[in-house]
Amino acid sequence: MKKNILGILGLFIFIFIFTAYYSEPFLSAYNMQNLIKWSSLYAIMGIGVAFVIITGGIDLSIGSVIGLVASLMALAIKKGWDPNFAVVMLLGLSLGIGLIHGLLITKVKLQPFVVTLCGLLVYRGISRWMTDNQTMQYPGTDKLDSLFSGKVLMGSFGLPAPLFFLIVVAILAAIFLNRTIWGRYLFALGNNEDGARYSGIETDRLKIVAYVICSFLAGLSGLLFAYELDSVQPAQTGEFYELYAIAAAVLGGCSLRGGQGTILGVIIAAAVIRLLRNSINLLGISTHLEYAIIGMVILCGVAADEIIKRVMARRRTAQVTTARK
Amino acid sequence: MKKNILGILGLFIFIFIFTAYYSEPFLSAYNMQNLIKWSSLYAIMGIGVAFVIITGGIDLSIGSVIGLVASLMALAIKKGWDPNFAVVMLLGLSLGIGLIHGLLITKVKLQPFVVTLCGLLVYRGISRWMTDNQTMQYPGTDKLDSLFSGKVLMGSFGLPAPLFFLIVVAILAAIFLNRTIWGRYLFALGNNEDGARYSGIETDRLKIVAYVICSFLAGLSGLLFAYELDSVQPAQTGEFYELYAIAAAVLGGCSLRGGQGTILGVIIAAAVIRLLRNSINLLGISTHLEYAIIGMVILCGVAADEIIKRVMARRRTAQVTTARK
Amino acid sequence: GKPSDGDGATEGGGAKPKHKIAYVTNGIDPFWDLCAAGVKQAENELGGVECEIHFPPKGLADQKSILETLLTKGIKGIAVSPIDADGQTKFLNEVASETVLITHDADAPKSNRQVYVGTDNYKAGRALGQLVKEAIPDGGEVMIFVGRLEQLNARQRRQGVIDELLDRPHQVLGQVKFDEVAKVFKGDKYTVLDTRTDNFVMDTAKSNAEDAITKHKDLACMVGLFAYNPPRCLAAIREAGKLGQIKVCGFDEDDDLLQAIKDGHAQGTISQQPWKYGYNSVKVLKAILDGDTSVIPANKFIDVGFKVVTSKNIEAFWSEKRKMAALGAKKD
Amino acid sequence: MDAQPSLLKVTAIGKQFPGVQALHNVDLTLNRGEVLSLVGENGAGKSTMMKILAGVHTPDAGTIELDGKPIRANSVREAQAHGIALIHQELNLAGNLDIAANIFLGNEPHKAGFIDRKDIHAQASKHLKRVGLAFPTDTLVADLTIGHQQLVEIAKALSVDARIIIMDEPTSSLAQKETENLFKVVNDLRSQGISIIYISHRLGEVIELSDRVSVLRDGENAGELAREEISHDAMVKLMVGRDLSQFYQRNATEPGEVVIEANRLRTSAHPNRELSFSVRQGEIVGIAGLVGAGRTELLQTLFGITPAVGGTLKLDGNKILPRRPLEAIIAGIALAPEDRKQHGLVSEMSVRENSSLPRLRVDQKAGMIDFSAETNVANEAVEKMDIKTPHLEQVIQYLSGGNQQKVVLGKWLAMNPRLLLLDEPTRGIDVGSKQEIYKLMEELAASGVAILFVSSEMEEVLGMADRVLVMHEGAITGELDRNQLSEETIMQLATDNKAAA
Ligand SMILES: Nc1ncnc2c1ncn2[C@@H]1O[C@H](COP(=O)(O)OP(=O)(O)OP(=O)(O)O)[C@@H](O)[C@H]1O
Ligand SMILES: Nc1ncnc2c1ncn2[C@@H]1O[C@H](COP(=O)(O)OP(=O)(O)OP(=O)(O)O)[C@@H](O)[C@H]1O
Ligand SMILES: [Mg+2]
Ligand SMILES: [Mg+2]
Repeated sequence: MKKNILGILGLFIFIFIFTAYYSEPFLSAYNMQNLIKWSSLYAIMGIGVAFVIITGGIDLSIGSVIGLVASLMALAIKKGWDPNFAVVMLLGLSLGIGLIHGLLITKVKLQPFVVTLCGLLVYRGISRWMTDNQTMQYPGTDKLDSLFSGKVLMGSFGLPAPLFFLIVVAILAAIFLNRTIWGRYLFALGNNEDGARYSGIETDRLKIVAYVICSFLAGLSGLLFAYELDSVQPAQTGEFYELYAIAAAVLGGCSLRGGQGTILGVIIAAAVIRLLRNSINLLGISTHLEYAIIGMVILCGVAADEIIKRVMARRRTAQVTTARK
Repeated sequence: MKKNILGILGLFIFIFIFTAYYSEPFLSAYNMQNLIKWSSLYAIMGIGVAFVIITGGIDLSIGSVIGLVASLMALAIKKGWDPNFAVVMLLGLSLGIGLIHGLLITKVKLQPFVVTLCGLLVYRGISRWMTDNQTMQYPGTDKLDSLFSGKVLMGSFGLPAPLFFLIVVAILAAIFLNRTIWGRYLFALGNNEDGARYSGIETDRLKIVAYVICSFLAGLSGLLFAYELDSVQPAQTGEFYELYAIAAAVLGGCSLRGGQGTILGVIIAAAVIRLLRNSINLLGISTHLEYAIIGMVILCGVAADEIIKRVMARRRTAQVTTARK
Repeated sequence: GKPSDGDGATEGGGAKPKHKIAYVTNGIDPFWDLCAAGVKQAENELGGVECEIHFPPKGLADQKSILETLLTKGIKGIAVSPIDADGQTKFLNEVASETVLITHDADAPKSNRQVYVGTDNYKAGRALGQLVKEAIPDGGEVMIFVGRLEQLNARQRRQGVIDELLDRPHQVLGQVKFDEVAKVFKGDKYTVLDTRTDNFVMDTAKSNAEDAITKHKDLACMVGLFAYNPPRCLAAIREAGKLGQIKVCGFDEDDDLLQAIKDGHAQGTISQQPWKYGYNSVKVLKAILDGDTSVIPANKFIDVGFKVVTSKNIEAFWSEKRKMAALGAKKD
Repeated sequence: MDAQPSLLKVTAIGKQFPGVQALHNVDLTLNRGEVLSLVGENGAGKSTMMKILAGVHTPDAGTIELDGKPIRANSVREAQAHGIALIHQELNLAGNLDIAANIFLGNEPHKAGFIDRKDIHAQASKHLKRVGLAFPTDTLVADLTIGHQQLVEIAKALSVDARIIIMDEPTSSLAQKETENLFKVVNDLRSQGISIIYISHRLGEVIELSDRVSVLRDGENAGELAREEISHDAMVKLMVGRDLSQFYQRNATEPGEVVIEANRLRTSAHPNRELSFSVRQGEIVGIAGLVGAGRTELLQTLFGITPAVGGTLKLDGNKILPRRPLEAIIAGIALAPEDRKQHGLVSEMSVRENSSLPRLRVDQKAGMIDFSAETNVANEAVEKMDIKTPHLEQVIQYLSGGNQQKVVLGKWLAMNPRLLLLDEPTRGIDVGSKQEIYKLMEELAASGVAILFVSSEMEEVLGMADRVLVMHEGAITGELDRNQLSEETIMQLATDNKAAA
């Protein structure tokens, strides 16, 4: 369960120093605030999908859930619902979506990839249809706005609201995963589902919990993104985010085979992805190259990690052999 | 390994009859030609990814490979390369991409999801960067145009070129999978990689072959789409196609766990997806709902399939019980 | 078959059957919903036409298959915004041979479309350049933000802005020469720094704006070429505490931008009045189907023009937009 | 007999799976402080019965009474609450967790859901000591060999305060020393009044341990033997419904030319050890040793799974060093691996496809499968090996373990190997099938094949080997001829107790 996050941390530090060296304004308070904000937003999604990945599953629907929640929030405001009530309802809806995913996967025994791929299509379709595909805003909900996208001043440095959400989410997630029996069960079932079941673990229930957590955090991200961007395009908001979330989780040390992952790793990986974009912009590299660079960095990061792991495993074997003598 | 395709065939027939009943022009030659054309294009992609899925892998980069090939083809023409030479080179490039995927997956032991997700980002980035994100066309290559997107008249009915490509690809693929030793090996390794290796199957090599076939067919699709659309948007062409291809493969009976799949099933499933879109447009259903409907149909199809399988298994049990008495 | 003039008129008695036409966009975007409002307005006002509206979700392939389906249905007239005019010419001709075809928003000059309903995006770009000049009369650094530069209109607008700021001579639409992307253009007063694309990803649009503010301390004006760009620029400026310090000039008519113009945080915007696209497209199609070809000008270009919106005319403009948006959102 | 009701009373249990009626009307009773052995052929339904008791499966019919009160064990948790613990036949540990976490999985000492880590490690090391496993409790389970993992499984079952402990073939991956250790534990438990259900195909163990033996055949009760009635023959007769000769005895013949010769071969698991040995035509050579001695690793090296890191290998006098199984196969080597499910079979493929898998390449016509040749190969295997399958298209996972193993052997015999490597060839296989496999080994040797087999079952080594190599920590510590063979010498060498040897 202990997973080295040194690789990804090293990558982060390297890009950080590199960019700071070549771009003077990189370290400015404004830029750091933005970097923290975006990294927090991506990390929250990443943590969600990490839960699912740890069980050996996948969730491709995150982006569409974000789009759906952001769209429905705007719709609710437009229809004159109480905004706080709407927030509660939408978080509830996210839980419900996760529950449906979980039930389809555990009870109907459909594959996670298929269920959530369909989710990706369906929720996007529903967003477009329910809003008649209108771009919408969140007028008259200033309290929620400052809750979800405000800043808390620390001297002159404004800590962005998503950071606080991330901190809460990350601490809860880390405690859940590493200190509670359910976290341990998640790891166990991700590695060997039958074995976990034979140990009396209610694997189905735990898997459902993982999907519920994932969709819930996607829903929360939907609200955060909505207020961060102050507007929603039902057809576009959140598109592709699942890929970034999964990339963050994988780069952060979650194995898609299940049974592995750390929250801290995911957070750092999300930060790496955002840092890369920031760096590309600040260094004036063509935005056309953005995708290529992010893709290459993820690939190299994962490859390096794999190679390091193999070397370490060899060393460990050597140690075990020695220890026995 | 024998997989019933009755379910998906039934679905196809149902939607077909339904649409024909409610939309008079559905059966017109023009519409049928188009339906055949688009279904063929989707099916070719689907067959490619089916190979990879049979080995228990996945390829998320298909759409970006299509975009890359279509972009580079236009670029080559613009630079005055011999178009036929360019076609050969680009098909070669697709093979190369598949080879890289295969090597990273088998030798560096990275996960297919990760490798091809990075591929998705990288090839898209390269397309945008190399073309400076310019929309481009394929001027002065009429021969290729009629090869890739022409029509062969059968009386007044024009059979679209992609159909012939599909026929060739499908026959070769079916022979490969069902009649050659390598096809058998693919199923074996998809089922139990270690078991296959212990039987003297060079699993790594075969996996690489699967990825090469997949990327090659994606590259071929890239050319077909390019000439079908006569134009390429480097940032957009092919976007999302991997999801449709995977959906077709899964709906067509390939299990993402590996070891299962039929070419015919994939073709019918691709046709179902295209038929749905055709049907939605002809019946005048809001296009906003399109995604939602496609997603629901795939989900229901897969769920029904799973449930039918389970009922059949139960019936088999009942037979055994009777036999014992 | 070819549409015949008296198609509906031959049927005696009862209401005259309506012309079935279609309005096809190049994608899904709020812009198109305003166009759709114009379509509905025309449907209501003119009568005798029934128009279906299609938003191809993902690019060229979807647009093509939608057009094919429309032909299958035997639609009498189609207004389309071609995604790639050059590449689609052949196919558009095929469409034009089956039905009355016009283009809107983007033209396909080499095709057999009957007429083009649109604006001169280069001219609009120059007007936008004018706005920038008004915003920062003393000159300064300008940066451009856009979704994708592969779209012709985006490049024309961008070129218009650059040419205007560098006081270059006017170019003729259709023969515009485009400048490289990764280059800084220094004029006497104005410097155009860079053009950042976001591929329609909203958070990228915003972080591109933020990073520009971070990188260029002396940035004087941000220009957003697609509807969602100016609001993202404004948000970034607001969060940087530089409202009013960095000016914003935009394109299209996002509500946030209009509010900012009203509040004095943004200089102004160029509106193509999208509803006019919709309205005029339907009007022209109906006229042609009714046999009245006099609506087609000699140069086959119906210029719906554009409107420069600044704090002076914001109220009137916004109320018109509100009216149209409400119409567009109404479900049938 | 007893006034007191028995601890556990199972009546008329029935259970069916898709395609199989695994249990039919099965009764079973278990008394306090008793070791009840359950024996039967492969697929007789032993594991299924135990999984029902442990709450993994729910029975279709029948009742279970504990202390005279009917219980329903619908989940593992409920069964555990009733004091029933099961050591599964298949290893079911989470490799990504450490030993302590695995021992307490599903049963963690916790406060409001929070794991008490210190307590876990402290308690775990106690349980480890009991089963004689000297690893730190924070060792990852994935880093242990199968045998050690098996010991962790046992420790896990001991960690719950169970009244009934079920052991489903606990010794299948254990060698003599660990087995003896386990017996001590079992006797300990019995003296504490804990009841044990013991399942094994090693009838010697059954005789040594049991207070009573219950026999299953084809999912039904086949009889019961009281302590004094227990004997090899009696059990076999009930299991297979007929007499089987005492134990298979090898009739050694004069060996021929040297087939395989290893010279200072070094495997990657033990790169510092050099292995030299040879096997001749018609010879059956056994490899004995404790768990983790490196026997599997040696066979895998010979077969090209994990290439050698040094030394030379000669097959029929020609130098080879296979780097992939295919190279080994082409050279004429075949391996029936230890882990049948994971390595030996493609479980969702049919008998036909499994038995022809290596042979396809040979019979191909320009890459095309020769379907008639394939069917011939499969038919021949079924006939020669006497594989019990309804038809060639039967999916292999539905066959019993013994028949699966015969398919594995059959697919290799079709390749006419020069050297046959067998890793625990009778692991988890019932007596009847065992006899057949021994007979087959004998026939093959007689036809000139060189056989090298690894076995942790002493009887098997003593009965079948012409010569025995004993391994210890990756090195060959001794080579014994047939006339030198004895349990003691092998054990001495296996523990590297040179002084005594
Ligand atoms: N989960 C399952 N699904 C389908 N069939 C099963 C399942 N589990 C067991 N069976 C079948 O039930 C029968 C009894 O199997 P079981 O594992 O109980 O036998 P066993 O006596 O333990 O054999 P062995 O000695 O090989 O362990 C076999 O035919 C087996 O194939
Ligand atoms: N899956 C594995 N992971 C890590 N190390 C392993 C693994 N398998 C074997 N080893 C190493 O190889 C050594 C030899 O193990 P091997 O399985 O060859 O022994 P064996 O004598 O065949 O034991 P067994 O009776 O359990 O099969 C072990 O000490 C162990 O360190
Ligand atoms: Mg068993
Ligand atoms: Mg072994």
